[in-house]
Amino acid sequence: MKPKVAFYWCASCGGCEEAVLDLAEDLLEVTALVDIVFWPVALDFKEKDVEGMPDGSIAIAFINGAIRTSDQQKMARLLRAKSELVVAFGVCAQSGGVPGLANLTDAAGILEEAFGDGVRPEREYRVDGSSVTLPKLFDTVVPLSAVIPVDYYVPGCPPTPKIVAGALTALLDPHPPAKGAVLAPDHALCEECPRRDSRPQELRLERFRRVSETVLDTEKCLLAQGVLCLGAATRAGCEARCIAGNMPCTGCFGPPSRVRDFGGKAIGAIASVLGSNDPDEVERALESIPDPAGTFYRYSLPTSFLERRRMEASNGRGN
Amino acid sequence: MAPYCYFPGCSLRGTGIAYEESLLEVFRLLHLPIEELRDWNCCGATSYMSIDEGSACVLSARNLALAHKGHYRDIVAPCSACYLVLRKTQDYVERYPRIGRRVEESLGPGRLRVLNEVRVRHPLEVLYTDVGLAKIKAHAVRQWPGGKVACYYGCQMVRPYADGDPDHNPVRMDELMHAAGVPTVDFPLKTRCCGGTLTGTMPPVGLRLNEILLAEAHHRGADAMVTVCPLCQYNLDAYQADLRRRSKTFSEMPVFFFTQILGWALGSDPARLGLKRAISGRKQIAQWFPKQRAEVAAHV
Amino acid sequence: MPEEYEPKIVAFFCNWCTYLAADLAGTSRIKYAPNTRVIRVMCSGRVDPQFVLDAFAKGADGVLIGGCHPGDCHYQEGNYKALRRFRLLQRLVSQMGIEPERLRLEWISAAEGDRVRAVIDEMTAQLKALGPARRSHAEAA
Amino acid sequence: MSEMNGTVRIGVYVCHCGTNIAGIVDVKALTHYAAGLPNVAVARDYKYMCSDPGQDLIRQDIRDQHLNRIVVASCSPHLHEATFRNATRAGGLNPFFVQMVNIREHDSWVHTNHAEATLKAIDMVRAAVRRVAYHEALEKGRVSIRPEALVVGGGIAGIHAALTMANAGKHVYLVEREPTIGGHMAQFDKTFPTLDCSACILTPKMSAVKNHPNITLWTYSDVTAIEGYVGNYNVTVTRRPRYVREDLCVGCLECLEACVYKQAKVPDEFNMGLSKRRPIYIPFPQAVPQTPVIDPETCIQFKSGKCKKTCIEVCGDRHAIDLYMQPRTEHIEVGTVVLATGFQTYDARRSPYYGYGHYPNVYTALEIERLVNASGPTGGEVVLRTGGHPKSVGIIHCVGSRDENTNRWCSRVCCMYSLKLAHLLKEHTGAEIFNFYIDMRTPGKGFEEFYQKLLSEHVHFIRGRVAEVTDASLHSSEEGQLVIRVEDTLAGFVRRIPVDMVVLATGLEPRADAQEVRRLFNITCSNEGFFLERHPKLAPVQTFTEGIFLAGCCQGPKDIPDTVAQAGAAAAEALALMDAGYMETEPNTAYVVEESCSGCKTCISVCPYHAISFLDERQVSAINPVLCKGCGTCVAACPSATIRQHLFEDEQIFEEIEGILEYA
Repeated sequence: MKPKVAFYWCASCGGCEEAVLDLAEDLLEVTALVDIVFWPVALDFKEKDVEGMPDGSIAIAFINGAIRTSDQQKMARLLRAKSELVVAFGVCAQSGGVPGLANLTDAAGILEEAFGDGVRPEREYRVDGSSVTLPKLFDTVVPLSAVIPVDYYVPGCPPTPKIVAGALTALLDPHPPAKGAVLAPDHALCEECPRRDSRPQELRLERFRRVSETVLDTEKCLLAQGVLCLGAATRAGCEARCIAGNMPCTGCFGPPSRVRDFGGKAIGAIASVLGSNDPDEVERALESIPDPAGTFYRYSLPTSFLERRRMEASNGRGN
Repeated sequence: MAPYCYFPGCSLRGTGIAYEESLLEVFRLLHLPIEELRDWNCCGATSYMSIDEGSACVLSARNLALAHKGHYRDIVAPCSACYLVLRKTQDYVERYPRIGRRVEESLGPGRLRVLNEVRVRHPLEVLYTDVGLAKIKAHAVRQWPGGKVACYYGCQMVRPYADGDPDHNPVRMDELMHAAGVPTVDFPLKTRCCGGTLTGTMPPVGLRLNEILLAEAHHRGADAMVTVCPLCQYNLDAYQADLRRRSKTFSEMPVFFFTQILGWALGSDPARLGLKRAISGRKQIAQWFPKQRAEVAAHV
Repeated sequence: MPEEYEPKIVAFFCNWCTYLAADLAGTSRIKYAPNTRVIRVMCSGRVDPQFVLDAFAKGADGVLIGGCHPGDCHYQEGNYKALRRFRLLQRLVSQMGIEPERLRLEWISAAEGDRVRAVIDEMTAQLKALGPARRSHAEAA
Repeated sequence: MSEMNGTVRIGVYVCHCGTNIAGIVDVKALTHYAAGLPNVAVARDYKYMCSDPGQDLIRQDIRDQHLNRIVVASCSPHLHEATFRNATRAGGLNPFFVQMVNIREHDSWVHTNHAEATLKAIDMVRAAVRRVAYHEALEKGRVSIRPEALVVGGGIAGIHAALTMANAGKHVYLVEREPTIGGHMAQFDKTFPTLDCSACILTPKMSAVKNHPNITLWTYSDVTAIEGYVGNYNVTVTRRPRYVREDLCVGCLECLEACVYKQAKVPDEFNMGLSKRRPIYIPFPQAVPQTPVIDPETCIQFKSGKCKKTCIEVCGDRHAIDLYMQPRTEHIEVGTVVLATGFQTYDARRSPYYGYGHYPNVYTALEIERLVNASGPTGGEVVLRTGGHPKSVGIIHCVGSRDENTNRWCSRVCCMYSLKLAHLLKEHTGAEIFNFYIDMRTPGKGFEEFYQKLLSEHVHFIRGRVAEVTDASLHSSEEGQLVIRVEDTLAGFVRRIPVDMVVLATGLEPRADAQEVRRLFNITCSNEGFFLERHPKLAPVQTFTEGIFLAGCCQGPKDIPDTVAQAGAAAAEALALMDAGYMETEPNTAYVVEESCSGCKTCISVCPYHAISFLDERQVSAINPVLCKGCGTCVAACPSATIRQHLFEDEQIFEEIEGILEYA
């Protein structure tokens, strides 16, 4: 009998679901190998169906998206109970991803931003006798591993077909990788970047330029062209797709295993390519990085050392 | 340009009125806007400083705060004593928390930091730095009739807060005189004590001190002395009669404010320079400024 | 925990200037606030931004980086590297809700024992005025 | 890679340092606390850990308790890290398993509150205990030391250092910026307290330098660049053209007489401007080398090109004079450097109240040295600038010394040389001499005796700092004289003393270019600007840059005996290095973990020593451990944490941080 797999999405954009579909024909091969028992985006199973399954009966649960509501937390725990292996699928599940940038404010801040003075969702709504309640919106977005033990991580925003296929075969292999592994190479992206050789040894930038500000050479290292590319700090495995599209790497594969705080390390590196020793010129150069947190923690704020912006304790403010 | 804020202090309304007259005249001739500080009070110098630094600083701090409130950048204090105590206050409130607190209590919170946003300036320094020797030279239209002068700086404007002029050997007044075409003598006692308040409290000592200065100036071939401080000027000017009584070799000489001489050089009507207010050396003054003879005579 | 709130400052001092200045302060028996804990690195250029962020994450109320004066670096330019990282880091931490006063870079030469006192006393006073650093709070799970 | 390899057994040793530490830090509580920390097998406190019995504790425990990590909480690692590493090695453990905790300089000596100081010590020890667990066995590197030495500065310090090393068989390059060696000492007349003639004891050493087979002497030259590291410094020396070729000149000096200037017109630097020299000149008769210099500023040929060039004529077929001489650059490699760049005297014009430059008869001490010198401008006759001989002289001490407004330090030599000048002036003129001093400082062999001798010579000593020197007289008795106004603090009143001549005992200062020199050689200056020694007591001639040593007044004011002694010490330290032939280096170098390097090249340009190269065939960076100085900048810059640093591994520092903050 084919191993059962489940897919679930938490705080994510749906891109990870797309990534699975992106397997195209390969997907059929996958479905030939496995038996999908739960996949809200594609198949009509309900929470109660999962509750009905015996513990550990699901071989692998692929969970994408960060955890930011009580409901996501509950589903994560449920799937953990029912599954042999849980895979954090995509960078949101792995380290918070873009939703993790919500940690620059809190639940109240989010609602304020989203609804302002407009109509706000009510947590509890009563309609002819029965009541509907919305899940609690947490003040802080956390990665999947913060609410349940996670066995493997598949990085990427979203994971590329190659990475997904690789992950599946690795997991279905009789000798799977060690628990806790990130199913991608452990060196930085430059190694597989076609433009690596065009980076000069002596690089001294006066400021960083936005892609929109400039006509970019399609052969030359983007950092060397003054575009803030984080490839050197980011785990490889994506085949430098963004760079192929002449867009800089923004770090969606997260850091290699040796790095503890992606942004911190990236800051150390990026500051090192600034040319000037003059404090004022340095300041001017840094003006070209208007949003450091969003730049260096675009995908990993919740797993960074600081985890979130420090605010006056806002317990109770969240919805 | 922003007007200078003028802080007269007590002297320029008393013994040093000629200083005020000539100073304002010089500023007018050089088109330097200057306004008197509204509601100014005692600078806190002299007795206050020696008896209770705290209240001295409070007094001058109030003047500084007023100047800041009036959006002035520079407060001009012609009297060396005012100049010194204003500078000292700016220094002390930063250096000694005790005084800082005392001033803050009196002025109210938040006022402390504004005190140093106003620059305390001595007119000598304003004319030397802001106007410059070149411009003085260019505007000097009249020949000085009074022979050689000995520039006397006194102590309070050069120590301890000398603005670029060497504290033991200041030269800027000399340079201003030269720019105005007035010859000076080498005067080694230029920063020696004028007698200060001793002329009032211990006359023998005080008189001895200013006799030393006048005698040396005479000895150096000076026909007059020039000062930047109303107290110095008064000490040197007012007691020459006594000195003449003390020694027959002593010979009188006029003691001017540097602004009186500059005013003359810049072409001012002598009547506006308070020359007639001189106590000593009136003969020379009468010769040098014949137009004034009548007025001077009227006072004899 | 003593009566008055005592901020904890993690200090990264370069081996050749600031660490020696702190030694000099010692041999000169200069007294200063007991709130710093010094970590010796060979050069302020070794201070990885990760160290600073970890210190804040683990509860430091302030982080002080000490290096040689510009032009005096024992390793020629390490202190300039430190300066650039510091300026960028400064922007990041304030975005993360950490007051800029809590992160400080100072040039202190081996001869400036008294400057060690001045800087540490001043920073300690500033941090006391600010009060304890806010902690991040993750209430999920 | 540093993992916590095997079971970690840590020994923690808390030093009392007598009462230096124990007086403030509760060492018992600290030790007790340490004993309870994870991985700590032993924790002891002891009176003096650096003493032999203290070190024995460590050796013993390593053997008996099978310790594999050592933490010593005592003083600064700059003082005793080596000591405890050796003890650890002696115990049979790799010396780099030691971590020191500086609870003296950074704790007990700077804090007064026992509880707080102890709390701080506890945090620091906890951090060290966590850190040391991640230490690993390392081997020191070695660099070879070249047997050549560079000596910068040809005063008595440089001369003595150069001769000492040359006599030991090392080749020495002696670089002097002036046209001759000899420095200030050559200008002195006699030396205190023995009053032996300065020239008589100096000139033999000068010619010894000239004739020494192991010494290359470059005068009129500057060190313009230095690269490399201990044992292997590449030095660039620029030799300014003197327009007379040393190799061809025989030193007959006929050219001086032949100069078209029959009257010398240029102020003579060597004689402090008290005499004149010609455009072609030799600083003083015994100058080394005996080769004239042409000063293009004043030579007619250089100014107008219309000179009869009588000097060239008279030089004849020796052709030593070459007006087209160009600056020459020499490149040398040396193993060690001795800096003996000396001092400058305080510019008395900065104290206008003493009237130097204003009143002709106010002199500086150095001018008097020349004036009383038999080979000086006046042949030793003391003549006033205004003519005539002084009948009374006032010598003002501490001009530009011990003064908040100028230099705060004591220049150490002024009291003694003032006494010397008092003696010489009395000898030469029989004048009445007044010394105005703040304190009379005669701490040296035979110094106090010399002072007593002067007292018996009826020289007046007035204790008080002089207020001013003026020609403004109050009495006819003062007419035409310089009046010294001073508070006589022993008599307790203000005195006015008229004299014919005033001598200013100007103090010693760092040279104007000390800062540039400091940067050039990558060493430090102390607050007042003299070069900073590595340790005031234990390493007085070393600097913080290996292989660079200090001699003479560039390190601080000194008299001649101390200068020579220090020059000998500097030479000995340099010789010790060169004779060993190699030096061990800290293994705190950075290294690349090749398999995880992505070849992004970020590291390459951040290295100030070009120690990092990019291996094209393997597409990774590699670090040359010999060139790496261990600053760790590349480690912080590496975007993928692929570059690491021995002794300062990320893990070790993270452990230290988290150890400090464990209870924060």
